[in-house]
Amino acid sequence: MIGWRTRQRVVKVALGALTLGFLAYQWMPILTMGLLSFTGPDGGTTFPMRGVSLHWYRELLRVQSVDDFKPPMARSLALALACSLTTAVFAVAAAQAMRARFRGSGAFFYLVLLGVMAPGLLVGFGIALITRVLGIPLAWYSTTFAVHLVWTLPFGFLTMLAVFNRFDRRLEEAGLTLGASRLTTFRRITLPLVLPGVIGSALFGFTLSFDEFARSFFSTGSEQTLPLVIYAQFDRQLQPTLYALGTLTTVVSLLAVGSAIALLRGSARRTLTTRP
Amino acid sequence: MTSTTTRRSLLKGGALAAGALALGAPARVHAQSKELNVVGATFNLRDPILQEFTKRSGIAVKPWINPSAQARADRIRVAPVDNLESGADFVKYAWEEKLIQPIDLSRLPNWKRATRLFVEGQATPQSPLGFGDNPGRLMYVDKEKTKAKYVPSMYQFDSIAYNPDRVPAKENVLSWGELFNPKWRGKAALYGIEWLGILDAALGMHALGLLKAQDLTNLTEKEVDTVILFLKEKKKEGHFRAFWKAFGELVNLMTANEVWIADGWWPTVMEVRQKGTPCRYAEAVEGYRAWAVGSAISATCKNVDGAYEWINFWLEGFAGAKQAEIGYYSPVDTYTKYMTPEQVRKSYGGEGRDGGPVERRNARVFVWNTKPKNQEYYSDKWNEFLAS
Amino acid sequence: MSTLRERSPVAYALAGPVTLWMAAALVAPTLFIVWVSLWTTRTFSTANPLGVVNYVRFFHRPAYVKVLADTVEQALLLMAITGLVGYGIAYFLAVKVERPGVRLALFLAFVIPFWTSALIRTIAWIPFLGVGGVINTALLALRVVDRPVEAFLFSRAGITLAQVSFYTLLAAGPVVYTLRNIPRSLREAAHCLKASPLRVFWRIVLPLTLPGIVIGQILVFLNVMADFATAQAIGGHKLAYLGNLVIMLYESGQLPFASVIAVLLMACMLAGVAVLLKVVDVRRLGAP
Amino acid sequence: MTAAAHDLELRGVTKRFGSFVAVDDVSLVVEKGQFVCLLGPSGCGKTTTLRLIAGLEEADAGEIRIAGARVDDVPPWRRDIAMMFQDFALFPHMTVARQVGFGLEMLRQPREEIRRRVGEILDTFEIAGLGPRKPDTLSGGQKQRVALARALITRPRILLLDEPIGSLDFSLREAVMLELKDVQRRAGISFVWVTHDQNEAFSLGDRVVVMNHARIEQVGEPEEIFELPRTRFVAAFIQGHNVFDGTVERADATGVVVATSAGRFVVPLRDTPAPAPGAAASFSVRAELLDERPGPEHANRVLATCHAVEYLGSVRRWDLRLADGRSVKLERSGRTACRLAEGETVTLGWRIDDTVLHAPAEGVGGVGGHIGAPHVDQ
Repeated sequence: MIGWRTRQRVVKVALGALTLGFLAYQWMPILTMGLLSFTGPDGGTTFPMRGVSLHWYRELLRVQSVDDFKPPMARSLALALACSLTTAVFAVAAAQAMRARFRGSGAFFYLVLLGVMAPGLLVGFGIALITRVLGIPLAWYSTTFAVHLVWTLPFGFLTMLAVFNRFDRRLEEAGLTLGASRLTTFRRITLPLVLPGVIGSALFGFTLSFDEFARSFFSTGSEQTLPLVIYAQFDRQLQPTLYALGTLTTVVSLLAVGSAIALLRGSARRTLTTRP
Repeated sequence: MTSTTTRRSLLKGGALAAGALALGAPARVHAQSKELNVVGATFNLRDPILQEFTKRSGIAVKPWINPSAQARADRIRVAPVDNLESGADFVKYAWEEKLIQPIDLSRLPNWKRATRLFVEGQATPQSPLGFGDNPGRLMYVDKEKTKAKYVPSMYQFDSIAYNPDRVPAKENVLSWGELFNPKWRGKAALYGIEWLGILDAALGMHALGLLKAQDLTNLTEKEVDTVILFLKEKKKEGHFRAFWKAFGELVNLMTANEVWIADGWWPTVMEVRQKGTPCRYAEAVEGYRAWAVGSAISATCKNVDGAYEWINFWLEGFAGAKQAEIGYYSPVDTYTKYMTPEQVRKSYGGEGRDGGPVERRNARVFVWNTKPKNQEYYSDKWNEFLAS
Repeated sequence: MSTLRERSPVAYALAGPVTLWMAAALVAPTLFIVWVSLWTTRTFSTANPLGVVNYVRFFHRPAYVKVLADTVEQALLLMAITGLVGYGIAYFLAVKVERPGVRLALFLAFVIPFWTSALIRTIAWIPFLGVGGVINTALLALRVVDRPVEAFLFSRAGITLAQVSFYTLLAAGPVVYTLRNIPRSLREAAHCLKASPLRVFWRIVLPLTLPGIVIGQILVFLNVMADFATAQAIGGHKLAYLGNLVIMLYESGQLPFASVIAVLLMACMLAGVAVLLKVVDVRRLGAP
Repeated sequence: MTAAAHDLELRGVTKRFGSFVAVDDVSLVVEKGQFVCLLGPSGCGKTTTLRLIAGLEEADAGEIRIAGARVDDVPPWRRDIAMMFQDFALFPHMTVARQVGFGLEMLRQPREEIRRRVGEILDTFEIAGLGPRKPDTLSGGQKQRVALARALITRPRILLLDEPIGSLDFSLREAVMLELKDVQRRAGISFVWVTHDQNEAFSLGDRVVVMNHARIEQVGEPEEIFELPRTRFVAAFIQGHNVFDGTVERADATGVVVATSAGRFVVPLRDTPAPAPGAAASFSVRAELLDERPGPEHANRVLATCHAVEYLGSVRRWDLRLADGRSVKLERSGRTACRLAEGETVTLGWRIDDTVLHAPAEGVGGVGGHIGAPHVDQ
């Protein structure tokens, strides 16, 4: 019978292979996109690749009024950041409220989850009609933001439920007995401990808002968000400018994360290594 | 039926709370506002056209672009819209839903120069009747043809697009039945919108003698059943590689050699060729499936004069020439002012362009893109096909 | 007793803004959808007589019911795949990786692709899975196949492949959190009570991560049921799930019937979540 | 495997975490039914040693034998041991009854047998009523008993306890200590108990192992440790010892004369070899053996000024300062007549025989301790 230590190592290697294998699987389309973003001026968004050039990056940066991705990208980024922060704050508030099991918290749980359940297109259409009747102008920063949060909050909320689920209340009780008020205990003990979950919720808020287009279909004014502009590209040529944009977004994300890690080297290490 | 009554009937029937909209509705006469809300798609609200219009009229265009024709029409319900760029099928829908108001053709001097296809519905008395939502017959409100639901500004003919290396075609002539030739199993693609997919299938079955239908664009329930049965068999055989719903999807399918034969139109063929994959636009034996996109004026239009100026601009010729560059035709012949004779020969004359000169095409329009009356039945059966 | 007393009024203050926001931006349009689903004529008018004719139309057609079944089936398939793969990844990240730097790097490596627009990534799947795509080129080069495999793209398999890549993280995330909440001494105590690693996993680790698993499954279930973009782009419009039906029917001007599909989709989702909550009621926090 | 084999034997066991040596060349023997306490400051390697015995850590060098058989490659769940954790590590999702029976379930005992033995052991620990309860509803004392029952039900040869009563409140500790001692004697199982509290070690342990910086400083019965601390560390670590550092003037059969900054003292030479003159040496004398009115037998004397007085109920303790500023403790029983006031100077004396010479620091194999432990998992 092979030694139990070897079996442990085999399990570790197997799970490691699964993780790295899946990571590669996750990055393959991104690398394909990256490769095709350097195709020649006659190249398309599929193989075979025709020539190699920076044509599409230049095309992306050249200002065009209707097909220009930059303003919608800026709007989508701003919207995603706002959604990210609001999702994190509301998710923690909602999860914290759930911990108090207030009357109606069961129904509240389903209310928040309804955001994911209601199909996006019709929710957007419904919101657009209602705001039309109420005379509220449609704009990407108001009506679209409201609808986006409805979609991103449930994800943040469920993440916080997972984090609070096996949360060790004695740590908070320790804080209280040491004379900290409920608020200080929350701020100094609870929050740091659930920080990974809060970051997770914020990431959800950002990613899901940045990609959302079903709900934005109707809820935007004439200034549209990035996904809508990309979706409209289907009607004309699908240019590799899309891939150039995608590759740039990935590179920028890598740089942003790299610098964030460098900045937070101290605290990030501390937060993630605190063993409960 | 004056425009005010249309707006009032919209209030009564259309808007959610009549009171609120009445509040929102502007006074009849107002200053020439410097903005025009235009709803359209990426293939007509193109950069050079918008910039030229603003340069000439001083009116800034606020475009709302969406690939979904239904969403474009419904935009009028939820936001301020002045002009709606739409095909004849969705103009019919918008008119029935009282979302648009009649256009006084007398305010459009250039419309007098429209080709016969758009005045009589037939290019010549002998050419086929052109079943379906034929703009030439559908667009006029009154018998005297002085009022129109919309004014076509560009039109196109769908036919069979094929990869000549894979699919042989004598003198570039193919029948719609070729789309269902078992030799191209797994390499064919049809239109993914249910009523247009069924229309393609009907054209093919008609060509193969498998369907006797009085009007291919408005099939009876029994006729729809036979078409769907046929499509289900083809699907079981794995005949269709994919369906497409937008220009970009079809181009990708053909460029990537996923598909060798599909119903397509000249701009897609040009794009596929430019991406380096051989592609040709066949002359359809039975005739073309045509469609015309034009401008309608929204019932809640706040800048009616601006809206007319926008339509006149499209008929004036500059836009026609610009759209000709990417392969679309203009119903009025004012484009010649902005194109060299050589450019005119290459686009309208059919030189170096599959399918011959525009007159020959106008005369061979077999059907127009149409939204059938029994839309529900089409959707039910199409879903049956998807679920099979 | 924690930072919030049981049933304390503060809870209402915390839950208040979320409830208001949801009521305004979600409940109102949802009620609108339900109302529209009861309209009996096709024309868009507020004075439409109400009735269940559209619901009858749905259940009268076996094909529509089959689409509903296919959608639930796809959701369950995805829940299984992402559940297993997700748990494996979560276990590796939370337990097997010792150095926190490596764990952080891996976590970010997983998250970064999601910061690129999902639409662009979906488009990128076609040159990845297509006939002339990366995978087929590799398979041909390695002589694994002699003809390119067509089943990767424009098929249920293609959709599943893409959805696994999009949603596995949703299943893994919550499990990582619950795994990290399990003190190491629990595992060691079980070892000292004659339990082998496998039995420790079955009897101690798995039960304690159940809440995380259930939350992950809820996330995946809701996402797959609501997903229409992947099925459309990678399914080649050849097959439909409820999400696609909503769009198809909306785009052919049948808003009332599209709303029926939407209402039924919501009902399925509510039922699914209710069932998952029976496994572990994640609403009762702290309780094992 | 002869019956006479020791229950537990460690030979030259070493464990490193990266560059930090947690356990350095430790050898130890535990006889059948013995109650051994590992005593030492936090970070001295006592818990790591316990975890090595349990198999939760893998030794880098040396051998561990249970009942004579080597267990280095045997995983914890196949060693004839059980372990109690500092935080009890009760399974939150199992009822008391279920988790007490967990060990037997793992041994695939028949269900009926498990139910019987669980009932029995819950009775013996007077926690029968807690069967259906979940751990987070129990008090500290109840948790402690459940953890003990859960460990003992598998009838292990050796029970390892990692500061098991550390988290109990003071009043409960005394009772639990007696109870555990009684259980150990009745069950005949050998205990290895890790603690940093010398009272626990001395009152419970048949033998006490003092550890420091990953090595064993001394092994012996409680009196031996208390009376004759072998090294300077042991003397300093055990409460109630005054430690003096100096250099050897001369050493002969009668004793050793050590010169310190507070004067010269004579220390008897017991079994340790005579140190060479000029070598550094340290010795200690217990606080209660000092006398503020030295008689002829108190040969060693020193002048000291009283600095502070502490009254601890059963003991009264004075803190005095010598000429060189060194602090010395004097202890008497609570009701002693001795009254020393602050600031009062007195001559302290003690018998030569009450002085204990320490073995030189490197006396016990290997190099001195390691400072600044970056990662301690004790």
